[in-house]
Amino acid sequence: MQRRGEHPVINKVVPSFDEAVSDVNDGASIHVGGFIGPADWPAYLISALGRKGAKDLTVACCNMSGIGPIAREQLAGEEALRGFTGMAGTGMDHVTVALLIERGQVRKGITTFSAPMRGSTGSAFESMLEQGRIQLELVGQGTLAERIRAAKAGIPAFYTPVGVGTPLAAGRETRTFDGVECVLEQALHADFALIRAAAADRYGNLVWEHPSSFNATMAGAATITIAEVDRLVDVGDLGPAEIEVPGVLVDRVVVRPPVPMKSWREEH
Amino acid sequence: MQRRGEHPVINKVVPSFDEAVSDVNDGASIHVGGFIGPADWPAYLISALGRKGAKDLTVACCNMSGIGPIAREQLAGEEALRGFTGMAGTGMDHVTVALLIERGQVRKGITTFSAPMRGSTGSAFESMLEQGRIQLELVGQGTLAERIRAAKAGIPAFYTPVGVGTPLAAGRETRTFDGVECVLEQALHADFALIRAAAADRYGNLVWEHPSSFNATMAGAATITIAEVDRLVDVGDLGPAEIEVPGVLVDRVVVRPPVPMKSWREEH
Amino acid sequence: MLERLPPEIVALLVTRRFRDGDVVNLGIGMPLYCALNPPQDVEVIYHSEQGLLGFGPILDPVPDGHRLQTAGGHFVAPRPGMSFMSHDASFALVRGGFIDYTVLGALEVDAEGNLANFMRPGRLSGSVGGAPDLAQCARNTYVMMTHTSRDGAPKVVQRCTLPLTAARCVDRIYTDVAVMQVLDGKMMVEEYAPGWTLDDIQHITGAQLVASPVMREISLQ
Amino acid sequence: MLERLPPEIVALLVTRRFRDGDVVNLGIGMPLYCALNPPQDVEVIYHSEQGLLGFGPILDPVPDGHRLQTAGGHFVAPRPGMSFMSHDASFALVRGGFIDYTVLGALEVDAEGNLANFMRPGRLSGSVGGAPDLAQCARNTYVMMTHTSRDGAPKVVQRCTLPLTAARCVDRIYTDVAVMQVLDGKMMVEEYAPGWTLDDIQHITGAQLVASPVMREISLQ
Repeated sequence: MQRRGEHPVINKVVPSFDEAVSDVNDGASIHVGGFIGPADWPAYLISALGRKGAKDLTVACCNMSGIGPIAREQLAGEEALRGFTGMAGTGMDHVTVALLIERGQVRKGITTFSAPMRGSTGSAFESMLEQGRIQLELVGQGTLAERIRAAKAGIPAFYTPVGVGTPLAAGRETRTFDGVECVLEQALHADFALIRAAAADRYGNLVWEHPSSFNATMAGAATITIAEVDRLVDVGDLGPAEIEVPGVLVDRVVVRPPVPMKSWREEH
Repeated sequence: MQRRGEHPVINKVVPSFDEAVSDVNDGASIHVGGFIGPADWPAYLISALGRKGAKDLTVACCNMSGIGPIAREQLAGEEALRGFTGMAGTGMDHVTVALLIERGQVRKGITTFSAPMRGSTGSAFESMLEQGRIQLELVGQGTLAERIRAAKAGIPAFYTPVGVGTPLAAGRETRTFDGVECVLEQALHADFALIRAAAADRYGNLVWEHPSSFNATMAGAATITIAEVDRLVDVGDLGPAEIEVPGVLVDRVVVRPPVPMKSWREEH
Repeated sequence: MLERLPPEIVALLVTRRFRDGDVVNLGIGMPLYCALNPPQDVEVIYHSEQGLLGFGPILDPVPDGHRLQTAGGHFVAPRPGMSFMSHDASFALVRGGFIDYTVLGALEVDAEGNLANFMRPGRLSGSVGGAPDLAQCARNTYVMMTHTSRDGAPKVVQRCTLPLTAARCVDRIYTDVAVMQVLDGKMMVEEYAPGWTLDDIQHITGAQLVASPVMREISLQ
Repeated sequence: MLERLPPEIVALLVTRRFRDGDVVNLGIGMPLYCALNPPQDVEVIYHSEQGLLGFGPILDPVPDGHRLQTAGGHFVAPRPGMSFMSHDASFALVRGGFIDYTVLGALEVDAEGNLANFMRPGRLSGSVGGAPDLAQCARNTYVMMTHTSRDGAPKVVQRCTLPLTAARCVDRIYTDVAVMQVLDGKMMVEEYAPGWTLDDIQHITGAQLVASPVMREISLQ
């Protein structure tokens, strides 16, 4: 159902991933969703940003450890790059923010994981850090999530008991509330948020079928929020209580093709 | 499906409304959900608290204007008290926090509406205020909601631009962030939260079929959260993405009887 | 006797500013007229404080058993794309700047853009609702009210005397005689009701008025 | 040579503390053993950082196409009553004190209850994850680790030398030789592995140990 028959007047759907990120310029700040499973990462948007080549980015992302597809190809050959469908068994063989790191596009990372995970093959971030080519702001997940939520909720700063007496709160003001020492944390806004959801309508209403993690948290915490979704549905298909992120927080929607993602090398 | 066959081991369901509020003592602080429609108020819990008679309560509630059922009976007779089913046409004929106000149980109200609404018959709160029998802390809805959310989210205080330069922020510290003057607001925790939801399971997972308003916001922002629900469902009936408030935020669940609520006078 | 505009006409002046995708919150009082006759040719997303976004038109009559209401108490139709949320999430949208227009009633507005609408003179008690957040944080804060009170006193004043709801927040004032933009401490008349002059309006206004460079007679064309 | 307990046994010592309805977050590293063999006779609600509450057991093998994972990367079964949420809502639960037990690995823990587990010696980079929030805000913060490092150095120390994850947060330490309660700046041995004496444990510990009034040999009875 549309108010003007065949002519929808709110339509946030953008036809291509490249177009969706076309105005991400050098020096932009970017929130990138995704954490554990391949299906939680906005892999096509990240690839498009890799192609676009915007540099000196400040990227906030829960997990910036691991290696990118370029190093992975060198390590394991192209086969390891297939099967980007986000299903069990693909392990870390998917496009994450590590692509942007190993391509030298990131000036600063704000993250909870920069070191290689135990048992993983390495961390592009840590290599760049040792070379002095990237800056690190290490933050706990709760504080990172709350700073991003604060940005979308119009809260410029808040106090939290987390981090007091640790290097994670170095340089922060402290203050005691009800006998508990707390640190002052500031909202973390970005120019762009790249997120992933299961489905959207043309209003930008979003739903998930798994934990939405930072993907929902980041929606609206940037000047432009871009959602990569598995499928587009009609307005009205998503029930009012079912919508997790309302479309007013979302600026652009891009739909993933139904075929498996190509490897970085195949495509470039 | 239960892990131990016939013997559920987590069961937050309490058999009666009176039992659910039996430990609300004099001087307690209480969050009460509900705002506009009759079906959004925890009417049975409020009535039970009226019967229990706990005094000197500090109550936070979005809307504390209007008159209670006792004054309403005097005005319009018993007929006006019927039809507490929360449907259209019942107008303001339902049990709200005004019951506790007109019974003299409330020492202080923290609210966004204490004056009578335009066209309404009066405000029990305002009468008590003129008699010096109740204290008022008037707060905007956004700040009230965020203070309550902060209490459940472990945030002792936050800054907001709302209220600067108005009596609503009188006595608050101010501080400028990015050129915008803000006030410091503190979390608002309570001893008890009385809320209303559409359905619950024995874990206390809650769902709504209408805007959840302060009912969801208050869940978990009190030491004891008590949910009055229209129906109880089996664990597993509520889908994981459908649950708006997880049961870990809820301590007690009480199910409303399927028959219309009796009037205050009929019952006492 | 100069004629004043009926509220239905003032509402049209407000709602013709709305564009596709705009998020709009309409307050109680005179802004209700904007809700009664919403613009038909644009896709506006209406917000209501208690966690309701994208609802449909006001229902009259109300079907038996219908529950969907706005914060102002009006029963409304559901609409495809509508979403529900909690009060804290609803006001995160407000404070976060996602409301394009809020249209609020007022007791007084002044040349600094200060808004007073929660406490009547001589009262101890107030009705502040969500107005502090909406007025302070919406991208455009509009006031819609009669130009003078029932007893003829100015409501557009040089400096508010009633307790403020929000400071320096009002962008435009729509009354039954004029549309005024509040800019840099000036009350600039942009539009005036047919037959009225700037002097006529000044006569019933407590603030010093200035003609906008684009001042013109109100027209619905 | 005194025998050390296998991690499966240490895990049983931890998980037998869980009661019906307890909300539990298990960290990566040795706490995984608690997840591999969850208690069968109590209804525990497991929390995972990315917004997953009340999931079921770890799946092995993993069905093709299965996506439900914990923050540690393990594929888990859905479970009735499970719920999903955003990262900010997930950590609102953590900071709000709704996690009854968090069980974390550690590089160092000291007598003040300080925890260091995010940065290895000589590194610039770290893996802090959700540990700062979990360690600081859970009702009970337990550390589960080997008593000494691979090269035999003490991990239970008088004062941490590595960067802290959270200060004064650890309530109990479960190692392969002892269970210690951290209380008022004292490291009190509550339980010890069969055959070990307080002196034996002190010998491989960097903090001054004290016998708890209720100290006893570890028993699974």
